[in-house]
Amino acid sequence: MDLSFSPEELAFRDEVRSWIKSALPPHLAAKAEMDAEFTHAEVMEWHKILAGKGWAAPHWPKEVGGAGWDAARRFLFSEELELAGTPRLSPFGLAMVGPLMIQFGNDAQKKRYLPKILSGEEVWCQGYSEPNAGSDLASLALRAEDRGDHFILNGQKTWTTYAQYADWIFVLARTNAEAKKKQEGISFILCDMKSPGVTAKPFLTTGGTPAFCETWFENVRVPKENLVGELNQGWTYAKALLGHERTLVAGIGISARALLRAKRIARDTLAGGRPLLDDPVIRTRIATLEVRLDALRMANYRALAGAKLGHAPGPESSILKLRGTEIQQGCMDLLMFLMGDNSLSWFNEPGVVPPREQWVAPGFNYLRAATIYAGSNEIQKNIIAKMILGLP
Amino acid sequence: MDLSFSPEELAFRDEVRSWIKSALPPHLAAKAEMDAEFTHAEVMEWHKILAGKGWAAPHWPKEVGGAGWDAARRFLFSEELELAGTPRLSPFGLAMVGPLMIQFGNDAQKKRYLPKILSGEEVWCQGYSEPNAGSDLASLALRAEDRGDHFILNGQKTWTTYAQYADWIFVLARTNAEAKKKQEGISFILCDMKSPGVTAKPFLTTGGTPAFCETWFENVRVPKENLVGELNQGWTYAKALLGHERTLVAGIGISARALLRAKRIARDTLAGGRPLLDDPVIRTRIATLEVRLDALRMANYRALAGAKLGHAPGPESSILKLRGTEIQQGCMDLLMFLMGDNSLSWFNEPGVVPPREQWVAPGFNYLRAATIYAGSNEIQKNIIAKMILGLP
Amino acid sequence: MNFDLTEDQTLLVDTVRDFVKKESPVERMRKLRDTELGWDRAVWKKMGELGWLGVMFPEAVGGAGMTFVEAGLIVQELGTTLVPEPLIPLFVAGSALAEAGSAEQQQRFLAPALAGEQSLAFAFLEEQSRHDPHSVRTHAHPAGAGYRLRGKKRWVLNGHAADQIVVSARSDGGEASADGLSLFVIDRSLPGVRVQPVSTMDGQKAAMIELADVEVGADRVLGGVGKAGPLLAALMDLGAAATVCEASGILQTVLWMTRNYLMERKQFNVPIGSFQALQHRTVDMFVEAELTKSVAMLAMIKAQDPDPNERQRAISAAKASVIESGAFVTRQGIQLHGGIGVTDEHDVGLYFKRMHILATLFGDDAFHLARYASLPSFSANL
Amino acid sequence: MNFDLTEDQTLLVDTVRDFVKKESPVERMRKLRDTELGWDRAVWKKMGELGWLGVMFPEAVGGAGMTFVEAGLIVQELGTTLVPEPLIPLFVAGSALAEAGSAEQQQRFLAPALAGEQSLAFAFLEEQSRHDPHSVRTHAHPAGAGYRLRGKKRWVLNGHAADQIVVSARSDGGEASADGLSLFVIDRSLPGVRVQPVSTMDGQKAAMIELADVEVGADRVLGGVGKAGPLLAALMDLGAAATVCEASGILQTVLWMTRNYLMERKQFNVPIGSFQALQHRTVDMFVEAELTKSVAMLAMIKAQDPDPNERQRAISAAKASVIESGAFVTRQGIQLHGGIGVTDEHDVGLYFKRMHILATLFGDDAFHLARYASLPSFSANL
Repeated sequence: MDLSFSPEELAFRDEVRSWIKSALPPHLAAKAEMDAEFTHAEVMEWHKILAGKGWAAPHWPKEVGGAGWDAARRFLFSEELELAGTPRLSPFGLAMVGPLMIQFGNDAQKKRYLPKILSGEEVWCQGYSEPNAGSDLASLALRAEDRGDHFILNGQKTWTTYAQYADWIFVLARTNAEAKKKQEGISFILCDMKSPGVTAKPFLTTGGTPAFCETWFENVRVPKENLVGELNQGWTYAKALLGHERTLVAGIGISARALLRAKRIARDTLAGGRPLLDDPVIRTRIATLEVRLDALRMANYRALAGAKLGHAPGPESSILKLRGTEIQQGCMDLLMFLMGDNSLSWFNEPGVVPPREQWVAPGFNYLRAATIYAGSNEIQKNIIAKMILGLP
Repeated sequence: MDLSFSPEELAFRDEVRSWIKSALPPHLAAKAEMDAEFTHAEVMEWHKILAGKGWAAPHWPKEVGGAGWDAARRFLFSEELELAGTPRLSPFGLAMVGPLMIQFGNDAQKKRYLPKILSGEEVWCQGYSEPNAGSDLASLALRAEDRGDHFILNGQKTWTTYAQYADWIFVLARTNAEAKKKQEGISFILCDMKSPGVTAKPFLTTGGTPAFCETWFENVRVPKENLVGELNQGWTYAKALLGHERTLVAGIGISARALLRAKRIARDTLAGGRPLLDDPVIRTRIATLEVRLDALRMANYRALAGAKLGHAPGPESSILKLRGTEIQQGCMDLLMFLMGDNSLSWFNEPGVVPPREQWVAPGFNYLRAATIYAGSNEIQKNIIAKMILGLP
Repeated sequence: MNFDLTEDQTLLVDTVRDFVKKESPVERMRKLRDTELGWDRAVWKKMGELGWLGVMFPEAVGGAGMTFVEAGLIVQELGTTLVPEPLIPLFVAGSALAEAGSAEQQQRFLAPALAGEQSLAFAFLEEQSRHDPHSVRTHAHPAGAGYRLRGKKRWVLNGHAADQIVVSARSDGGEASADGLSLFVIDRSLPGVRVQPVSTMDGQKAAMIELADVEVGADRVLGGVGKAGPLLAALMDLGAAATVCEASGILQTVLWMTRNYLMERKQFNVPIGSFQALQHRTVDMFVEAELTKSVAMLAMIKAQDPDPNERQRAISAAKASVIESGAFVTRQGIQLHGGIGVTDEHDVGLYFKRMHILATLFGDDAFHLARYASLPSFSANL
Repeated sequence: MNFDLTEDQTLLVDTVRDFVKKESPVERMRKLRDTELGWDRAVWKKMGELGWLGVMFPEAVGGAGMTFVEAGLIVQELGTTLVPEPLIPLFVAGSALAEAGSAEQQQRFLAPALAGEQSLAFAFLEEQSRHDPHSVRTHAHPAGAGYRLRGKKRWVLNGHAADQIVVSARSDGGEASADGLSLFVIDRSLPGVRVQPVSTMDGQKAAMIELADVEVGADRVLGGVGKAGPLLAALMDLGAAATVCEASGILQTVLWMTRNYLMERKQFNVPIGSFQALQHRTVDMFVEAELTKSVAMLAMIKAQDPDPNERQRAISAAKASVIESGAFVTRQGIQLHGGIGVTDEHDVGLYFKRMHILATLFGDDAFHLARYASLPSFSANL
């Protein structure tokens, strides 16, 4: 049993750390320092810098532009990015449709799409959820009618993150309404956002920024070559991807960074003339959360060590999403608490509250979604109850 | 809106308080001071003292020996008893079969049983639960066969509290196995514990004292006159009683006394040379629980004020059991925490830990049952979900 | 002991309920939150005419001569649809005037507000104060027949709009001392008063107010100079009690909004309210909302208790309790709504935001738990 | 980074698993808990022969020359059936000997214990110590060629039976100072050693030990006089790590015991495990039990870390974490068993009790959270 990283791994981490320091443009570093929300343009700017270094999709196989790193290096890499507060790249191309295409797509698709995902030249979004298909995703209604050499799409998707900036969308669509089980009539289809009949309309979340869209499809013509894998097998492909998402959303580095920020705020905020960080009650609150994060980090290490040796992710990885999102929310609660009256603030001009506190309230609101998206925590519990505990 | 008690009510409280002080025998007062568990004999000793004063069943109507007090006086009375730590009287006669008989029994039954319940001459126990009928109480299997002028009982009850000391047991028994709904074939029957074929065998709980029995019925003959109310209507009567139980188990006074004890332990225990009570983290832990109790006390007052004006207990009373039992358990957790290493102790001779700490560990264990008995908290939530929130 | 409303109280509550239903659904607040004022002067005037603004103030100054119980009932009902008019600042600043102001001062500063013609604000928070009303650096120097005020106040609710602002300042004593504090009534148009409007998370507005050597006459001091310590503590409790009442209205609304959504939203071909795990969660929300109703009553009854220990114990208990309950109910309200719950277009997020504001205003849980544990009552009977 | 067990470790765990299954089901602990000793000397001897007792000690003294990782793995497995033999006192007291004892002392005091012929105890708690291993009043006065010990130790695990007891005493420094502390090995038969056996809640035994002017030779001092402060802190961490490992075994057992009960127990004509609210609760238990597995590994790996900050950070995190998880899992274990869960005859209550003992031994959550927050690592990189 061994918790340490090898000297090579540690050297790798140092390399990543110093590269980030030099590569992150000052205006992005400044926003990172105060944990501000990045614009889409800023995210893509950073994407291209990473792509230039060959680090945009380190988890992809080497032959399609990946870095060929093992799980430990991938973990170290992403933890460094998170700790530095760099913009998080859009996962829809790099982490979702890309890997899915690598596994299930044909050669023509790989050649056509993967390079532009990697370079950031084409931006993707995801069309899964529908207004009436949330937790019960398999009941989705977007129809794809077979018209010989093409499909005609009709219907609506929602929660299509940053669809307003996307060049492409991948959708789950119903291609067989007669299938016995509703999961069996679903296909995985790629659609050009510029196709006539596609409309994406952003809506605000409670966090105050327009991250999500509703996207309508009205008689949208999609060539058959845009079908990934086999007809009516889309559900299987999508499910294969869900496991990956679990580890994506644990956000250990993000929470670690939030706790660091919490301590800095606590150090810089005086009450009764003493820093909050000296107050035993407040120290205990912070430590309680940090200890929870330590435990989750160990769970993440275990999942990682398993993956490194080629094991399938075991049950221990299923808790990452559940607990990771709770801790992320706990961090926001803690930050708001530490800010005291300053936590009343909302999109004021700079100077009203210290820079470090300026973006807390939007995050506090936005992160309520963490326990809802990527399969709500209730759905996760249903899955664990059935799949791991074998309850009826 | 008015939270104060009237001068008459306050005078009444003072009267009760000073009477308890003078009437509680010193050996019981000593046990009360350290919150020791009382023996059955000690409980009955105190029952008889209260009966002598006419205060054994103040909630009964005056004509059958009650005190004729309104809800406020009853609350003040029971709070004083709890705060003084007096033995809790067995509820099975006074709070359960007695009131049920008063409401549904015939005159002969009232004349035969009530006076001896009141005086403590006859001790009762309750035969509801069975090994296979816990949360699903209505599926009970104890058979009562009709043999003309008597029933023959066959079956088993469990959780028959203090059956080993009881003279009588009231049971829910199945008198019609053919009834369409299982609730409709159940009758409420009184049975002499000395009847041939009745066997009660105590078993230990995790608290280490034998409070409960399993009770077997083997061809037990019970005269028909022991049927309360109508045949096959027992479920209705039992349900009518369940509402009363909710307020019985909130235990506001018990928790208030536990918090007082917690503070005394915290005052008397030094860490690093300072009383624990001066430690802000510990003060916060205690205050957190006390504030929860304050909120519940207000909820109890509201239920009470409603009852005083003749209202039916509203939804606010349904939370008393849920939250009250959680707080009781929280108090035990707090006491164990404050005791530190002394919380390792278990039934040692006096002197190993201070008297006040001696009975905490058994209570810590025993009170795990509080969220299970009298309708588990999960069952309570089912009921609230259906009856109050109207969820499907 | 009696928690039934009197006939007058029932009538009052019915009127307010009717108002929020017919004239101030959440939609009104949505429209106002993007405006500079954030609330509506016409509605304010109407509230004055209905007697709501003056409900807890003496008849001599145009009030209804009732108590904070009635004020709390109004605030509780207004909370159900997030009515944005600044009643809480009025009740707190107004109480300063009613308690310590002269008859002349009350007529001059309070009466127009109670009539709905003006509005008030209460400026007591400073950068270092961390919920402590006695932590005041703003200084009041004697100057001529009056005083010269210098300092910065933060997060003054309705400070962006108030005609008169009650301000705390120190002429003596250390930074956190209860001694040496005074209350002044500042006109926003006085030279040296610099008001920076700021937005709050709930869509309302407040102000950062700088007092740069503001000269005020002796006629603008409330009560004796240096004697306002106890009154400031009492005002803090009154404000805290009001937040508890409003939170109670919020929690009831979120509970039933969520319950209704569970009945309506179908997944897997059934209403999601048929899933036991969600049912039990909703019951947990119910328990918290019911307890909050109870502590709101506690807060109403005790907010003006003359015994400081009795008052502070009740208010701190109520505030600490409602912060815990409010966080749970509004968070679960969002969670049970799922995706739609985090859209700006759905109301539940607005309640979540307002609940956070109420939790923070007039002391957070750490403040109130610490205060609760420092009261004589906490160590009594040991 | 690698958490897979080596071949040797796998073999070890398999052997222990086989033992608990075949030779030490909970029933054995039930029988022993009513006896004076509370455990079984024959089993102890066998554990010595199997090499478990010496697993983490040098080969020179009869150990297996492995590390605390292996000791932790054994303790974790033994926790699954509440095996009552005193391994934790042995590992802690034994480590004192291994770290600070001379070769002669190790042969004399440690070797017989590792062989399963004797048992050890570690006496460090006193009335005032509240989890702090440096809070010591027991005094060691130089007397002739040795020392005279005077003081009272409390809650000495296995103190009722141990042949040799490692005792902390102070020859210098204030009550809570880390300086001036020494460790002595006391034979229970020495004049002035008064041992009062006491019962612990989990059915085990400990002792209150009074040292009434006990004369000990210099050959019974471990390491330099007055230098034991850092070692005492390390022993505390080792003990805490062991409790975390045992708790992990307990939580796994309670989780699956509860899950099996939910499958088996029928109410309303279905297994109660089909109720979603209970399913989700069981999932919550699963999450806590899995996290505890993780922190147990953390504790195993870091228990002997030479860097005190690194060690204390990991151990305090693990202990605080397992106390929270353990309370939840064992409480819900009982709750989901319903009535039967509070009977003495059902095992779940025994696990609940043992979990409390483990939570309290070697520092409770308040202690470890406070310590965690006082470490340099907590304030690093700010």
